[in-house]
Formats: sequence, C-alpha cells, structure tokens
Amino acid sequence: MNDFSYLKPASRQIDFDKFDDRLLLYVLKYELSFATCISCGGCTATCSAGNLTNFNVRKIGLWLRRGETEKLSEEIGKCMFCGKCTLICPRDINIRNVILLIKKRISMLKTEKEMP
Amino acid sequence: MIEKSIIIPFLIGLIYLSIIFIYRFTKWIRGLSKLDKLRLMQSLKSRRFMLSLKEIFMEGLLHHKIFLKNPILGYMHMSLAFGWFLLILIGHIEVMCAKNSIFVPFHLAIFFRYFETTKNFAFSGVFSFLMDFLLLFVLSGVCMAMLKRFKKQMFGMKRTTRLKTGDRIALISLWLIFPLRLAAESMSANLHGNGSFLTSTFGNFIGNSGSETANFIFWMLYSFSLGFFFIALPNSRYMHIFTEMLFIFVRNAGIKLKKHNNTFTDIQVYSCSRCGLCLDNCQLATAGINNTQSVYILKNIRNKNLTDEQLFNCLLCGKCEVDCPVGINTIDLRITQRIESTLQYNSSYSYLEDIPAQKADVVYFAGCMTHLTPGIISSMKKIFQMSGENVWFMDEEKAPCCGRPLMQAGQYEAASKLIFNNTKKLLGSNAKKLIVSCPICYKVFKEDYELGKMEIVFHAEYILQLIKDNVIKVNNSNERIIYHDPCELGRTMNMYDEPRSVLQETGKLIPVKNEKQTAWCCGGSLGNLKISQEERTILRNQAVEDYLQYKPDILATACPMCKKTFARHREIKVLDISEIITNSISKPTEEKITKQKTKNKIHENEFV
Amino acid sequence: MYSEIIKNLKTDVRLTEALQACMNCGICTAVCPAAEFYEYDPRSIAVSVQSENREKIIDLLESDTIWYCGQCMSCKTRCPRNNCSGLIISVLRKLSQETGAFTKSRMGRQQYLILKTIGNNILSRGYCIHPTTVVPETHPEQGPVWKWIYENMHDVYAVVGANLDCDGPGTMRKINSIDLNELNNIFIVSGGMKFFDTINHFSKLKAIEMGMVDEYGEADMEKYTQYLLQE
Amino acid sequence: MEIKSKIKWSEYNKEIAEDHFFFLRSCIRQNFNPGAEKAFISILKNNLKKDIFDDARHTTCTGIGYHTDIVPFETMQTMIARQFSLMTEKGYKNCAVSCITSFGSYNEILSTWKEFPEELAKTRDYLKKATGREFEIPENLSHGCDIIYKFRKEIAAQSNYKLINIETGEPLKIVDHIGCHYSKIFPEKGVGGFEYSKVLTEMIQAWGGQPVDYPERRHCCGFGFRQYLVKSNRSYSISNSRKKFESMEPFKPDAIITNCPGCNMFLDRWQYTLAQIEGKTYGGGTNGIPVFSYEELAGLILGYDPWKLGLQMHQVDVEPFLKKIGVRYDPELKFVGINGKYINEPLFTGCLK
Amino acid sequence: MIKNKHVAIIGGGIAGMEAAAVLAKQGLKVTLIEKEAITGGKLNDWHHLFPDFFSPKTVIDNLIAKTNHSGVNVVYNTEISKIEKLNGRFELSDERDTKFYSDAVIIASGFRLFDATLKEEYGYGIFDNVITSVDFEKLMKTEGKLLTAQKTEPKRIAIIHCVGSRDAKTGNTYCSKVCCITGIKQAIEINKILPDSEIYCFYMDLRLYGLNFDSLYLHAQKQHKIQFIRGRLSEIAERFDKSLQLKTEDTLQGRPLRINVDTVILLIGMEPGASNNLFTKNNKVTIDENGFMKPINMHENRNSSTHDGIFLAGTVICPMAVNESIENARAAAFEVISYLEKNKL
Repeated sequence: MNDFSYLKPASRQIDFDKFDDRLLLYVLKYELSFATCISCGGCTATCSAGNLTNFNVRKIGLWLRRGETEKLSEEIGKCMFCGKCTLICPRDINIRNVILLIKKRISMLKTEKEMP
Repeated sequence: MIEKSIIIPFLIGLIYLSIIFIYRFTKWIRGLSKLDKLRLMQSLKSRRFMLSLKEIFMEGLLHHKIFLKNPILGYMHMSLAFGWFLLILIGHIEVMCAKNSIFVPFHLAIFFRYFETTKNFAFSGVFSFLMDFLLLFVLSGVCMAMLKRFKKQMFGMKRTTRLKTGDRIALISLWLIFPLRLAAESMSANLHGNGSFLTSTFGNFIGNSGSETANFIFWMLYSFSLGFFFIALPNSRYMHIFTEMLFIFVRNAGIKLKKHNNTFTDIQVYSCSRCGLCLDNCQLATAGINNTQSVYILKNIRNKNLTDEQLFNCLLCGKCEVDCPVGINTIDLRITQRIESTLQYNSSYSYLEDIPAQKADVVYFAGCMTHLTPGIISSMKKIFQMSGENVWFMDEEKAPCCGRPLMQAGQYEAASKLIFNNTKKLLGSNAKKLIVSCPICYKVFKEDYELGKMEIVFHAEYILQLIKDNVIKVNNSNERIIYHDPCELGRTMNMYDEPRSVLQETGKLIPVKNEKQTAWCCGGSLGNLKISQEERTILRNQAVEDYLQYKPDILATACPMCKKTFARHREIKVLDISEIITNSISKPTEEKITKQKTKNKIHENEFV
Repeated sequence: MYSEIIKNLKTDVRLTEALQACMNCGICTAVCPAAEFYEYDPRSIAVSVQSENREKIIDLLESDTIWYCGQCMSCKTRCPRNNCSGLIISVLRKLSQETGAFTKSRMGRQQYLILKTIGNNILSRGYCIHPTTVVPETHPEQGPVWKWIYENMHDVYAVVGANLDCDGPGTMRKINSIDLNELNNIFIVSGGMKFFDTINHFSKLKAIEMGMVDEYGEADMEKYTQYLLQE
Repeated sequence: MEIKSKIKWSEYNKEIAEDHFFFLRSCIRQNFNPGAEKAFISILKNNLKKDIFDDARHTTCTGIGYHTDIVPFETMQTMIARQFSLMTEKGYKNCAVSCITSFGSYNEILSTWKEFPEELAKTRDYLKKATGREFEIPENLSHGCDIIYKFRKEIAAQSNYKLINIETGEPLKIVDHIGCHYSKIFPEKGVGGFEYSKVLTEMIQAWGGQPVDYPERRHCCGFGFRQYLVKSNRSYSISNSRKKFESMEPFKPDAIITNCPGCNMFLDRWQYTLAQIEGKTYGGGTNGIPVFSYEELAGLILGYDPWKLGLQMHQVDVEPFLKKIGVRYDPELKFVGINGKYINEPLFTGCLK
Repeated sequence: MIKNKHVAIIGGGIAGMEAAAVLAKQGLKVTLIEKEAITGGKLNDWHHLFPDFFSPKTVIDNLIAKTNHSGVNVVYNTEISKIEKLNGRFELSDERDTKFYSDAVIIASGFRLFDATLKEEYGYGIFDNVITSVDFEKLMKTEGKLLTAQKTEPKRIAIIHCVGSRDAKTGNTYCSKVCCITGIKQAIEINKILPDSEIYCFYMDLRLYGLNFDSLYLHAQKQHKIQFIRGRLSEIAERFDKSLQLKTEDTLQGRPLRINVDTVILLIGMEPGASNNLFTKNNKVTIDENGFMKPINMHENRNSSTHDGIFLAGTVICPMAVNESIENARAAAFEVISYLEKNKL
C-alpha cells in the first residue's frame, strides 16, 4: 500500500453551517451591547496586552461571532482586564464583561467536557 | 403538672437553638486557619477582649452606629435588642430576689408572672414596674418595626430588604412574642394582681372575662411564639443577633479573608442583620440596579444562589462597608466570592518578556488608565524634571498592567502573575521609591506587592513633599476647586488629606457635603464588570450635578479613571492634581532654569 | 541586496497591469484556493505592495507567504478594480529569486527543486514534463494505473498512437537537437539562463550557509536536494 | 487602465477560426492523455475535414516553468514568439492550442504586446538574436475546445452514440470543469465569458447530455503548479479537488468533462487518492466519477475505440459510463500492448480495491 | 413679465413634479412630460423610505396634489428623445415627433436601475432565490411577505452591498450612495416579518452619510440582530437543495468564508438614465465620465447643465435620496426663474 502520509486534505474556510454558537449566545444573553461591535479596532489599538504580544481584542470579538471556540480559549487568557478597551469603544460595548463571559463559558465547557 | 407544660414549646425551641448554635459556632471556629485560631485565642487574653465586649454592648445592644446614622431606626433596633436583653436580665434578678437564691431555673424569669402569683418579696413592686416599663419599651420597638415594614419612608429609608419564608416565620413570631407576653401577663395580673402600671391596666380592662384557662392559653401561646422564634431563628436573618457577637471577637482578633472562602465568610454572612443600610447608600440604586447590593450578596452566599450578574455588578466603592453597623468587610467578601467564581479561568502572560529593568532612584509607574490621560503623564514628567531625581518611567512604552483590575475581576491567580513580573522589574531597578499616579495601581502596590524597602508613594504625597521642600513653587490662583475623593484612594486606602493639602496651595478648596468617607463614586469603577455605559453615565451625572451646585472652577481628582469619567461630562472642567500643579507652577527665573538644567541633564534626555 | 527594491518592483510591466488601487474588499481571498488551504490572504499581499512599504515588501520576499499562490488567477476575474493578486505574486517571486530572498523561506527554497525538474526538462527535452520523470515512487497519488503505464511505457503510448521519443511529429515525440538548440539560445538571449543561474547560485550559497559542503568546500547540492525534499 | 466593460456575458461569443489551424501541443496532455491529442487531430481531419498542421519542431511554451516562476516572462514571450514563427513559416494564421496553461500564456502575451508595444519589439529582437527567426501575430488563437465547440453540431450529426442512458432514455448528468486559465484571466477569450462559460455545457447539450451546475463549479482543481510539483505541497492540490468533489457529490454526476489537460488528470487521480486516504468514493461503490476531456468525449460519441482514445490510462474505470451510453468495446483489449500482445495489468483500477 | 414664459420639464418623477409645482405656483406655464402613464416614477414601486420608514405614497400623493393644484400641464406616455434650440426657444420632440416648445427646460428624467444580470456570478435571473432590493420593495408592497422560490420562509437571508457599484467589472466605478442605508432598512424590515431569521449584510464600507443613518445601523445590530460581515461577495452558487452558497472573505480575519443562505437580496445601484446620451446630441448638454448629466460645476451650479437654459434636477445629476432629489428640484426651479428673469428682454 502506498504511503499517503504526506497528504493532509484540509480547509481553512470558515463554514457558517458548522458554526459553534455556544460562546456567542452566552455572551449575548448577558451582554447585549456586544451585538453593536463594528470591528473598528479601537480596542486593539489601546490594548495593554496587545502592546506586549499579538493579542487582538477586535479578533476576539470576531472569533466569538464566528464560533472559533478553540482559538478563543487559546487567546483569551492573555487579556489583563485593564479596561482600556471598554473606555475607548465608540459603541460603548462593555468589553471587559464580554471577556469575562467568554472566560466563564470556556471554563464551563471545560468542566462539561464540551470542548472540541 | 399541666401548668408546667407551658414551658415545653419554649424549651424545645431553646434546646434546638442551642444545639444549632453549638454546632455552628464550633464548626466556624474550627474552620478558621491555625493562625487565625491562635489570633483569636490571644485576643481573648488581651485588652481586645474588653474592646469586643464593649463593641457588643454598643453595637449589638445599643446599636450605636445605626443610632448615629438614623436615630429613629437606631431607637427601634435598640428598643428591641437592649430592651429584650434588659427584660431577661432584670427578670432574672427579680427571680433571684423572689427565690432568694442566685441559682434559679433559667426559664423562670420568662414565665415568672405565671408561676409567681404573689408579690410578697423584696422590691417586688419596683421589679414589676421595671418589667412593665421594659415591656413597653420593647413593644414600642415592635410597633416601629411593624410600621417600618409597611411604611419605610417614615424611617428615612428609601429601600428595605425583601423577605424570604424563613425570615417571615421568624419575623411574625418575633412580632408576636411581646404582644403575647403583654396579653399573658395582663391575664395573670387580672387573676392574681401581680402586674404593674401596664399589665394591671390591661388586666383591669379584661375585667371578669379572665379565667385560668385563658391565662394558660395565652401563656402557652407566648411560649409557642418563643419556641417558634427559636426554631426559625437559625434559618432566618435573626441568626445575626448571636453570630454578630462571635464576629466581633473574630474581627477584633484581626482576622481577615485571605482570597478564599473559609468559615469567616460564614460568620460574616450570618452576622448580617439585613438592616438594609447598605441599600440606601449604594449609588447603583440611582441607576436602577436594585438586586446586587451587599445585603443581597450576603443573603445569596448563605442561600448558595449567588449569580455572576449580581456578584460582578458592584462598583467596589466601599460605601456599604463604611455604613455597615455590623462592620462586615463587604468588599473583601465580595472579591473573595469573585475569586472563588473565577478559579477555573485560565490566564497566560508568558508574553511578559523580561524588559530589562533600568537602574534608577525613583520608578514611575503610570498604569493603564494614566496612559489614556496623557495630560497626567506630561505633568508628571514636568514634575520629575523639576524634582531633579533619577526617574525610570517603567511603563512608558511596554506597559503591563499593575494587576488590580484583574483582582477586582476576581482573577487573583492571573493578577499574581502580573504582580510577579512587575515585582521582578521593580526590584531590578534598585529604586528606593515607586511613584504612582493612579489609585488603582497604588492600592495593589501597597497591598499585594512585596517590594521590600521600596517606598510606594502616591503622586499627591510626592507632590506635597516637593512643595514642602520648596522644589516646586506654585501660585495660588484662588480658583474654586472641589476635590473628588477616588474610591480606591479614599475609602479603601484612607488617603484624604494629602491631595487636599496640595490643592490648598494652588486654589480655594471648597468643602462639599459628600466627601471623604461619603464621597461619590464617579461611576467609572473598574470594579463593576456588568454595569452598562448608560448606567455609568447616570452615576456620573449624579456626582457632577451635586458638585456643580458649589459652582467650582475646577473639579480636581487624583485618579485618571475618575478624570476620564468626569471628562465626558461637558459642563465641568476636570483636572488631575498633577495637572493643576503644573499649570500653577511659578515660572522659575532664568538663573534657576540653568541651574535646574545642569542638575537634570540625564532626565531631560529621558523625558523631554 | 535590497537596494532599489521598490524601484525594481515597479519597473515590472506586469505590476502596472496587476495593481491599480486596491480597496481591500476581499473578493480575491473569497475564491482563492490557496487561502482555502494556507494561512494566506491575497488581499493583504495587494495591500502590502500598494503601501510600497520597504519593510513589508522585504518581509514578503523572505516569507513563505508569496509561495502559497497556485497561480490559478481566480482573483483576476472578480476584482472590482481589475487588479490581479496572482500576477503581483509573480512579480514578487521574480524579485525574491533575483535578490536571493527566496532561500530564506522553506517554500522559497523549493524553487531549486523545481529548477532541477521542470527547468531541466525544458532545456534537455523541450518539454516541461516527460513520462519518465513522473516516477511512481515519488508520485504515489498517480495510482496503480500510472504505475502500469510507467512500467509498460513503450507499449501503452504506442497503442494510443503516440510517437514517444521518436523522430517526426506526433504526441510525445522527441524534440530534435536543432530545435533544442534554438530553445537554449532563446534562454540565453532572453535572460532565462541567467535566471536559472541566479537560482542555482543562491541555492548553493544557502547550502554552504547550512554547512552542506563536500570535501573541497563546495556546496553539496545532492545533500541540499535531499534536505529540501525532507524539509 | 480601467476597462469600462458592460458585456452581457450570456450573449457573448468569441471569434473562432473556421479552418487551417496550426496545432500547438500540451506537455501534460501528451504525458497523461496522449490518445486525446491524437483523437483531436483525427476528428478535425477525418470527421470535420479541416486542415490542421502538426509541426514536429514546436516545443513546450514553458508556461509551467513560467508559472512555477523559474522562467522569466521575457523568455516565455520569446519561446511563444518562436511557435508563432513556425506558424508564420508554414503559412498559417490560426492557432489551435491544446493546453489551457499555454492558452492563458499566449493570451497574456498577446495582450501585453498590445498594451506595451515595447515588449513586442523586445521579443522580436530576442527571437531574431537567438534564432534568426521572425514572426507574425496570429489572426486567431483558439483553444482546442473552442474548435470542438464550434463544430459540436457537426459532430453530433456524425455521432454513433448520444450522451443518453440507453436503458432509461434519460440524458446523462455531466458536470463541466473549465481550466482556470481558459477564461479567468481574460473572460473575453472564452466562449460565453467566464462565470457561465458555454464551451463545454453546450457541447454536452449538443450531444444529448444534461449539463449540471454545482456550487464549486468554478473552483480550481488544485494543480497550483508548484503546489503539485513539489511533493510536500500536494495537500493544497488534494484539498481543493476534494472541495469540488464534495460540492458535486449531491448532484450524482455521471461524468466530469474538462477542457484542461492538468485538471483532467488531477480530477481522475485525486479521486483515487482521496478514496485511499478517507475511504470515500464519489461515484458509488469502489469507482469514482469518470473524467473525460472534450476530445475523448467527442471521440467516444463518434465511435472511436475507447482503448485507442487511451481511456485505459485513466485510474477511474470508464466502463460503467461506456455501458450507459451503449459504446461497444472489447474489455479484453483494455490492457494489451502493441499488436495485441499481452502486457501486465495494473494492480487495480477504480478508486478502491 | 416672466409669467408668460413656458418651461418644459422632462420626467414626471418626484424631482420633475416638485420643480413643476414650484414653477407653476410662481405663475409660469409648465408642461411636465412623463414617459409612463402615471407620475411618481420609480418611487411608485417603493414600500418604505429610509431611515424612518416613511411612506413613499404620501410623498407621491402630496406631489400630485401640488402639481394639480398649481395648474401644471402633465403630458403622459411621452418620452422626449430630442432637445433642440431654435430661434431662442427650445423644441422638444419624441419618437412620434410630438413637439413641445419652451423658454427653458428642466431635465429630470432620473436614473436607471443597475441590471443585476450583468453581474453573472451573483446569479440574478439564473437562481430563483436571488432577488434585488427593488424586487424586495415590490414584494413588500404587493404581498408584504418574503418567501423562497420553494414557498418556504427563508431561515437565512443575505443582503449584498455594492452590486453594480464601485465595480470596474460592471463599468460603474462610482458609489450609488443610497444602497447601504437601504440594505439596513430592508434588513430590519425582514427581521420584523421573519423574527427568527438570520440576516447577514456583506459590505465593503458602510457609507451611512445621513443624519440618523448610523443610529439605524446601531439599531439594526442591537434590536434586530443583523450581522455585518466585511467582505465583498465573490460568487453565489445554487446548491442541490436550491439554497445558495455564498463565498466571501471575512476580511477582518483574512480568511475565506462560505455561508449557505435561503434568499439573497442584491442592493443594486443607480445608473445614469438611458436618455442622457440622447439629450447630448443636438445641443451643448454634456454627460460626465459615469454617464450622469454634467452640471457647470458641482458646488454652486449643480442645477445648470452646460447648455444655457437647460437645467438639471434630481438623479440625472448623480445618485440621490428622495429628500435630496426634491430639494434639488426646488433649487432647479429657482435657477430657472432667475434665468428667465435675466433673459426677459
């Protein structure tokens, strides 16, 4: 038999039909202001953690909307909770709470063993 | 024998209560850490024991603090607690006199008028008068309590706590005890004439319709109400009556919550009388947030149904702690609950690379919030330039957070990682002084960092020293200044005077009604993770509108967060202390400038 | 090595065609097969080149990124500004090879492998690909039928009327030496040969840099090839 | 320059020469489907009675070298100029290009020469210096499929079979795959433009079949030049092919028709490989969906012997398809050598053993 | 006296009607020439106006009342194809050679809707479940509901911005300006009738130029859960179940994105009117590089064409919203009056 280990069929495309909305629904339930995000990037620009590493608050929001649970659980721990993003946000989104809720839901998923 | 049966309900209640008490108190004390137990033991042997007793008397019985805050409410609590206490005490003395013995059955005083139908012992008249008087005293409290339940405004209270079933049973039985005692004693007075001005009057009122049976029934009801009350008590808020005593001993022994729940949490939770004073002072209510105040948090911890939405919806401003008549550490308690609720949250700050520490005499840590108020940074730079000290601006470019916001969000472990990293850098600088311009940072540096001999100085203190040392000379502009006490600096760190002393040098400081301990929270608090921006704006407006009445030229703050919050209001000019100082610095003469320049050569490169 | 990099970039006529002004709409990435598979975003390539930011462009030249494109040109069809990221890539790749930047990335270094196969085929046979070079061992995905064809090449091609490796016209015929000569001359005159030499040159330098040398201190390109295949 | 085109593509038709073609071969086609090119010439000469010249002297256009970035643009321009020079020498003005990559390259160069005349002058100069040759720009440049498309009805008229299931009488469902460089670079060079190119679908219709649209119809097969040619990059290729198969699967096509030599081979081979890796076939059972080039399909309906067309060189078995349309063939002769001599057989055919 | 002067207005849409009413009220003789059998133009098909969901019918009814009241002579079913200046007066004629004479002309012939079939990759006219924003307005007006071609309630709806705008591939490189807010308005309308549906807007930039447009955007996000994905749609393809597969890039993430939806609404832009070219033939009226009528200058003289005496009103000049069109027409009317005053001798 031939060895096909050099071939790894894969796709990077975001597939909206396989959308993991567990985090998003949880966040929106408790922090509706998140719905108004316009991805302006103001949060990322001011972010204390983002100043030190490639942590990107705007992308956190984006991943939340795209159901990227795994990426979120990798990245969310980098936030320092300093709150600058919340002060900067032109839509007055309570970003600190959004991050807190993501952390909460991820910790819930871990105990429920729902993680992908 | 049937006669004696009236004590049974009371006795059952009392036994049940005692068992619960012994069980709980033992559990709580055993649950304290070894060190805390030692502290408790030692405090019992020291002067603190007397202090605790005094406090128990002053607060537990007289309700001195409530009295100061609200005399009517204070009287109500005092009449119930102190009155009842005296009823028991005098009652016992009466029994002792009557029986001529020190050792008398403890229940006798409770049912004395039922068993002792004669008035033939020494001072019996005086006693019966006293007892009637005390009963009247207590009854006045009961009446007020009933009134308060239905018409809280009469007591100057905007809000009162909501009741649960356990509380309701206890409340009703408590309300019934004294009227029933009055009725029972009046019956006895009617039959035996052993009453005084109150009971006799009521006894006479009954006239001929009194009988032994009715007497027995009322005394039995009285006994039942006591029994019910005792049984309901452990599951009601009245548990606080006794827990509070233990709490006072424990608190006075210097025991504090250490970032995780232990039985001290329970002691505090059970010590809460749900008096509702924390409701009135909580600014959140202005914004329509009415279910997250400390009393509800304590209740929900007890009932194990605390939600994140409640727990994290608190400004951590500390106003409730100031007012708490029991002295519960509401802030510590809440933060501990936050820590417990976020234990599973992960965090990773491996990216906090080792930025080499710079050797300096003084380190300046601006903090995240100050980075959003560049006016404060440039003022601080000017001030450092004048001081001529060798300053390292630690977070000028790569700015890690101090860790306090994480603490406030309950993520203690994550905060510790930041603290560890910052500590390493701070110690590496070999500086003697760390200057911070943000109270949020100041608090965490003071309380949670271990920086050895390094002195942690708030910028107001530092500026004050520079003024005293004549390094900075300021002009007094006579502008009307209101100083806003930041929560994290005032109520929780007790720094009230230094900022005021600084401001007095530059303008006319106007005293306002809500200052120091009772100062407003600006609404911007990082402690609250749930409040919406609209709600924050309501809080801010509440403060600003109050300040505007005094027609200030400047609203001075010592906190970048407060500054940022107030600055969104268009009608008030907000400046940080450091900015006010740099604005009012007297222009140094030419000679001085050159002198300064040579002195500050290194720093000019750094900061200009 | 990167002096005048921006100027060199802009002198390529293909860039004039390929990049008007990008408005960052992402229509190219939406259909890009490379974006489907790699951490690749043609939109951001266009934006980087448009920025004419030296650092960004040098980063690109030295990165794997520019080597992800599969040159299908799907991006060309849809662009609302008539740009073509695929063609921008061609320009960048050319520059990367001219400057030697390609040896700094794993994907870039593969150019040496391609040169050794496709380049060699072109010059020596006049074909880009020849059946004898599609060896079943290195092409397991070609399957058992191809293995059968490969093993019975002469017969199978003859049956379908091909003229494998023979003179005269027809399928897979042998390209005679006169035509091959013309081809080689074209490569010499038009810069193709020089380009081959450049790729060879920088690959050798890389091999030496990586310590792959023979006993005379010359680059050991056999070893380098093996390294690239394993990389 | 911004082109202000308001072409209604569904009504657009490109110009395709009538007769007298100079044939330009494809490297990949010759390698993997040598019978198809042979059939193309035969169809033009014998069935359509056209003049097509197969010049032994022409070489690769170096398009694969260009798109793998080892051959500079100038060199490819000169190489293509040499092909034109051979054409000019033989007195032809119309090119018939077999390869899609070449077709794209020829068009790219013709467009460049139009847009930048200095590039044309430079190329003339290079060619002259290198070979002493001169050349004329062809009047018409058509891909092989364009020509078959143009004469699809004539072919249908001469055909022995139709793309109809002889048992059910239903037209066969056929998906088309257009090589990317056919009209993605220059939509106006393709029949009907790019989005809904008619070049293959109208062939299918003319021959009795039913073209089927599917979501990933326009997606690249995944060749990606360097992405396939370097072994460690081949996951790119298979991933993109898989995307296509997954998308066409619900439509249950009877066959795939392509106009590109590379796509033809890849869509055939990757079905086998995917089955080996993931155990999944797209054609039902152990077989895949047969993949035909337009010449192979034209040859089949015209009654060419499947084994002369080279259909035995496909990994996916074509026999089920042949049976559907009723082609008479001798299964015994599938794997024989020259003169009917017995040679080995492949280990297995189809996608799974 | 300019009261005897005659003004011809080409186009009985909202701009033409407004200009006609204003001029007639000033006592001028006004002929309003409309190619259809009714006035009101394309607004007749519209259901609601952005950003306040105002009724277009009210606008049209008021304009009709205004024109009737002021004595405008409305000529229906007449499409002017030629404007000429003869002996100091304008001669307007149609294909049937009906002639009108006037002292001044206002061209208010409006715009043309982008033909979405030109954007082949979006499958309009090919897939049943792809409709345009105009189709949607008509649907809402006539049936008040949105169903798929299979007569089911769509679960997911995509709204595609910039169809035929800012696109060299369709030859329109300008922005149609009103589509972004129309998309948001329609998204909200869909959410109102199909509260459980998911609605996605695919956009490049949201060009919400008007007051309250951005607050409508905020409202759409917060109250109606409309999702906005930044990425230009690349293609639409029909799946086996007749749902539609959309491909775009999530540009904020830099990754290709695929989504299956039940219905697609294409926000088609405004194109120059078909007759613009005809008008340039016999006089000095010119069109700009996009094909819209060219004013003398776009800042102070937007209503004057490059031919003295011929004026422009509404969307012949550029894409405009209803309110702008009406205001613009009013301004054109006053330009006409001052022109006639100046030339009264």
